[in-house]
Amino acid sequence: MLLNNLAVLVLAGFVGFVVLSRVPNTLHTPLMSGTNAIHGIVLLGGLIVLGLGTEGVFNKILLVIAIAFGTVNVVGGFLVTDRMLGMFKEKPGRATRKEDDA
Amino acid sequence: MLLNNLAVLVLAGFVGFVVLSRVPNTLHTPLMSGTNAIHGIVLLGGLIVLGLGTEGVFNKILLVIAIAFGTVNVVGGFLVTDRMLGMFKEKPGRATRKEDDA
Amino acid sequence: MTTVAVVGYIIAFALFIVGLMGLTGPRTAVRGNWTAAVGMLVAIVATLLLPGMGNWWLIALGLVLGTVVGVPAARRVRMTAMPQMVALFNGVGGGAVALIAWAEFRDTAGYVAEPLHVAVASLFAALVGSVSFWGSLVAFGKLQELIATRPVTLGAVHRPLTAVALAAALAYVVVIAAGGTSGWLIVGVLLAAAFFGVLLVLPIGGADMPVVISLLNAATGLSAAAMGLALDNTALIVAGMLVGASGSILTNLMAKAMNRTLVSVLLGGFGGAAVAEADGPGTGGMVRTTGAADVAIQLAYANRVAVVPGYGMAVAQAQHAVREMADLLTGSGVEVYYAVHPVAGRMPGHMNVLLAEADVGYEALKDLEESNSLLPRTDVAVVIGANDVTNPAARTDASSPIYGMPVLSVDASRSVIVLKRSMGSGFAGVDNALFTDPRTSMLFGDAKESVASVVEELKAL
Amino acid sequence: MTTVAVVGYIIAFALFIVGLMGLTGPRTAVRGNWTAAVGMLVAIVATLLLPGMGNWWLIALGLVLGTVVGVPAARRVRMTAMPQMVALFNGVGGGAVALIAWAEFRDTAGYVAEPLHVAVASLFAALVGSVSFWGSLVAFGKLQELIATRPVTLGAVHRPLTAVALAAALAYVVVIAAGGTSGWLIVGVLLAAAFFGVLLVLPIGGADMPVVISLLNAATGLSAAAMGLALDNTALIVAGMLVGASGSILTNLMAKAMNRTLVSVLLGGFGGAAVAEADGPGTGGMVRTTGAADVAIQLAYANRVAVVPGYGMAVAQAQHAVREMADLLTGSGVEVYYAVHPVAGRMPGHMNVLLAEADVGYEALKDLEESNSLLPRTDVAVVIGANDVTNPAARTDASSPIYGMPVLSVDASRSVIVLKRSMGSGFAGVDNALFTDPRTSMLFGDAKESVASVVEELKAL
Ligand SMILES: NC(=O)c1ccc[n+]([C@@H]2O[C@H](COP(=O)([O-])OP(=O)(O)OC[C@H]3O[C@@H](n4cnc5c(N)ncnc54)[C@H](OP(=O)(O)O)[C@@H]3O)[C@@H](O)[C@H]2O)c1
Ligand SMILES: NC(=O)c1ccc[n+]([C@@H]2O[C@H](COP(=O)([O-])OP(=O)(O)OC[C@H]3O[C@@H](n4cnc5c(N)ncnc54)[C@H](OP(=O)(O)O)[C@@H]3O)[C@@H](O)[C@H]2O)c1
Repeated sequence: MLLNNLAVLVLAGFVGFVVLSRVPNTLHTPLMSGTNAIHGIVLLGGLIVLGLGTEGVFNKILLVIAIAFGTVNVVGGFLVTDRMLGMFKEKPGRATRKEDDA
Repeated sequence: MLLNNLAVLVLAGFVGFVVLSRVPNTLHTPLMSGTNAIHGIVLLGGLIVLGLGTEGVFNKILLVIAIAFGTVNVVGGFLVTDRMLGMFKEKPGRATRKEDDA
Repeated sequence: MTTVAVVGYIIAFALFIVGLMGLTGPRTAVRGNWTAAVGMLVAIVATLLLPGMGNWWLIALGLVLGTVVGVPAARRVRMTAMPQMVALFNGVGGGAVALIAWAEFRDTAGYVAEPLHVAVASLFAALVGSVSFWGSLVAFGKLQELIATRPVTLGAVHRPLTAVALAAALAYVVVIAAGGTSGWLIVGVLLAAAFFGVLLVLPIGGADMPVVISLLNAATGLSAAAMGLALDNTALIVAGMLVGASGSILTNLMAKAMNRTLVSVLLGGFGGAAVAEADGPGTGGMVRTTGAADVAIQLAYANRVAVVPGYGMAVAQAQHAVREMADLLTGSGVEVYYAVHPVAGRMPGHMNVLLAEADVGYEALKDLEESNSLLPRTDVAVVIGANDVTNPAARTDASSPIYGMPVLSVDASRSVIVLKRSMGSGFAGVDNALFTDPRTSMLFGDAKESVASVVEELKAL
Repeated sequence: MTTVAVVGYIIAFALFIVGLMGLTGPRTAVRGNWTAAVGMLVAIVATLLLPGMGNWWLIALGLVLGTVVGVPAARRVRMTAMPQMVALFNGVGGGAVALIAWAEFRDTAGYVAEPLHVAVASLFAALVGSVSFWGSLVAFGKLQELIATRPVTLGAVHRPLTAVALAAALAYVVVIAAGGTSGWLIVGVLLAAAFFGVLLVLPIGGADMPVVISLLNAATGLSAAAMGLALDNTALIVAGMLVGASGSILTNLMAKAMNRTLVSVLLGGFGGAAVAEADGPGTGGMVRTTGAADVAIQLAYANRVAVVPGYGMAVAQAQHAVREMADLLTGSGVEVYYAVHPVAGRMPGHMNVLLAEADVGYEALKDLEESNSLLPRTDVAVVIGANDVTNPAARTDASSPIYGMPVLSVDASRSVIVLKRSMGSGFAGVDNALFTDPRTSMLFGDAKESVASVVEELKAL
């Protein structure tokens, strides 16, 4: 099981490596933010450990905080990335600017 | 086990897909030849089925042929690819051509 | 894992990969981001469908808490504060990993009953998660200017102390892996890692922060992958490693764009302690000042004008006024281009974002290389709140802390106009001989106001 | 699998991936190929170390046989015969998969004791492997001109028959998956698939063969991956899928370079039955011939000359003479460039390979787009054994079978000189109006000899 997981790990590493091999400078910040959102996947760890049963109040508190942290990471990450990328979008009115006649 | 293998399958597919996303036209033929050599990996299937024991002479004949086929695929594939690529290499004498003085 | 979960996870990570591929292209980036988000939703639902799930109220509590905090934070943050927001989101991700590892340790009372690789993976996750959490908090503090932006160190003991913190964390890890079961051991790992994280990031200059955040981002990804190995969870392994690998490459690309190596970033930032105090104009040359009317005339009679935006344009939110000025000039036959340095502002692409917001077309934006070949044939270079990215010392003065950074050679143009509020230095905290160059005139004041007055004068011409 | 095997396999596929990445760049390709070869060695050794391996003599026999056949074949094949060699190597790979599946079926006496996914994966491997084997043999036969290069069909029954063969193969698959155990069932799968493979490739024109070989290459990869699923072997899964995916993309890229879709390739090639007989000059215009001396004078007094190489240059091995001619011209102040069409010759990059062999610098090679913008400003275009890639009908005649293929517009240059042996047609078997264009002169003869005489005349000038 571990060994098969290692194969998965190595392959995923290659995917990440190859995908990022050529990216324009301007997209660095949104990319950092987008990959940041993806590692919010840690949320799943909290769900599993808490959901499949844990002992004691202290553990439950730790895990609720972990889930909250993970959720902040996920929703905040994707939303902020979207806002950043929104700034790059082509705006409709570009071709006909009012200021041109001024 | 199957499911874990499926994860590996999907990831490997993505790697192949992403790596090939941008390649110069001139390298198409060597690339075809190189990937062709890589699927010579089927040789391993022959080694495993024959090596771990098989019944009957006919099966053994089938598998020896399979191993021979796989080996042709592997050694022939890598050698031919290398020969093709050899044609692309920068030759040393380019800067000082004899014909230039003719 | 059940079939449903595994199939769900495969779909989820396929969506992550497709999303990531989308994020690398300007046209597909928005869709890519949402594709990854859908992948996350699939992964969460697949997990909630695992047989035997319980503690539903607590799970709901965590999810709601996170949403209630995360959504408004992401919605309200100003563009200029995005980098620290990313740092914060990254930190909580690392914190989650650390907390889960902690809870798991307490649940199993040490890892004695677990195979070794589970113990190793969990401890790696705890250590790296904690480093990432505390390191990101310090990075946040620096960018938000709650902590001094300049490199902060504890003097000569700083580096040894950092090494001791790391060694202590590793020692706890070894004790636990060897069979230690006391609950304090894992707290020891987390605390020592926290000290290490804080000490690691404190001495790094604010200018290098984006690189550090990217590095911590990759670290959080790796800790998530380790957590996945410990929990035997494919989604965590793939997504974590995806971020670990892509984040590492990205860190490298960003460091390269600033002409820095990762090692030099980690060993202490731009403008280390030695030059941190150089705040006033130290080169001692004469400073020429000018007024909006003169600037307008100079621009109107130029053939080619370069606009060089920097962090000050972002602070003043002057981008709209700048575009208006450029449009007026273009309208009267002047050729205008924007010379955009890759690390102008406080995050890569900062200037592009702001100029795009102000509807400036892509064609008018010239990158570093193009700009440097155009500048010698440019009549007027208008520097708007930029400083370090125009500093000729980076080319000429080997003793300068920014020596070697590629800069915009505005001093090659016929004349230079610099718009800023004072003779104050920029992010790197070093003097700029450009301001005392005989061909340079300064137009002091807030960039937005200065540009607005130039626009008025241009209209009056 | 043992730890040794799995670790070996992980190293092996990592090397495959690194090698594949290397193969996509001109500078790293040679190293990439050998990296992948090392990966293969690691995978083989890891497999031989599996506990319980036996039948060593038979294994050695297979390996030696394969090496003895493969190495000389790869060493001796001429450059122009490379495509069919690749087809053959691909075919034996597919054949190996089919044979292994057959032996496995006989070993387990059907898949009754195996989980369903093993049966499905094995049968997929058998079917696709057999299609790939027989399809590749036909492709080899066509390229080696053992079978007619032109599309061959059995007339109206061809397509229905192809469908029946596929249906039969699938029917056998279903019977086996449902529990059939007779050894003839798997033979049925293999035979029906063989018919399907032959019928599929026969009607495809020789010009489309590289695309078909690439497709069969991807298919063999997929069959290897399926075999890996059946044998629970990570190396087979990863390597097979790697080739399956990259091969599919490559097939698409190659089809695109010829301006064809995969579907149109599979449904019947360039110059389908309708035009297959147009062999002589049918446009009926006047043909001007010229001599080596005149050509030399024309070239020497030109400012800019385009060399347009095609399959005929490869056949005549005229590349060295061509370079000598170009060097002489360059030496006397004429600007010479090579207009290289992506599918000139018989494989993608064929011309690049030959010209590189003759030491022509990269700078002198212009691709389709660049050439087409240069040709209108070119004095003389010298077409050396090219035909289809210069055919103006592709642009102008919607009824031509090559209509829509991007071509080199040599007819836009001031004058054209065509070097070929006769008025015969090229690969697509269609007439070329270029030869009767008033600005075209023909220099008949073997390309190498013609160019050599032009070189003599140039030296004598
Ligand atoms: N892009 C990135 O990824 C990134 C991230 C972090 C750090 N950095 C670093 O940040 C620096 C960027 O260079 P830069 O040239 O853009 O900026 P800079 O060197 O930091 O200089 C900005 C200048 O803007 C002026 N300014 C501030 N507010 C202003 C206002 N309201 N109106 C007018 N001027 C104002 C300041 O001078 P006054 O106070 O006199 O007005 C300051 O000198 C580099 O050192 C870079 O390495 C970059
Ligand atoms: N590159 C690829 O991937 C690829 C693969 C397969 C097919 N194709 C197809 O092949 C064609 C390539 O076009 P092309 O223009 O290069 O070649 P072409 O259209 O096949 O024409 C080659 C010409 O060379 C002449 N020739 C043959 N031997 C010669 C010799 N010894 N000396 C002088 N001339 C000689 C022939 O005319 P004479 O008999 O009159 O001398 C023939 O017309 C396209 O249709 C393409 O689609 C390409």
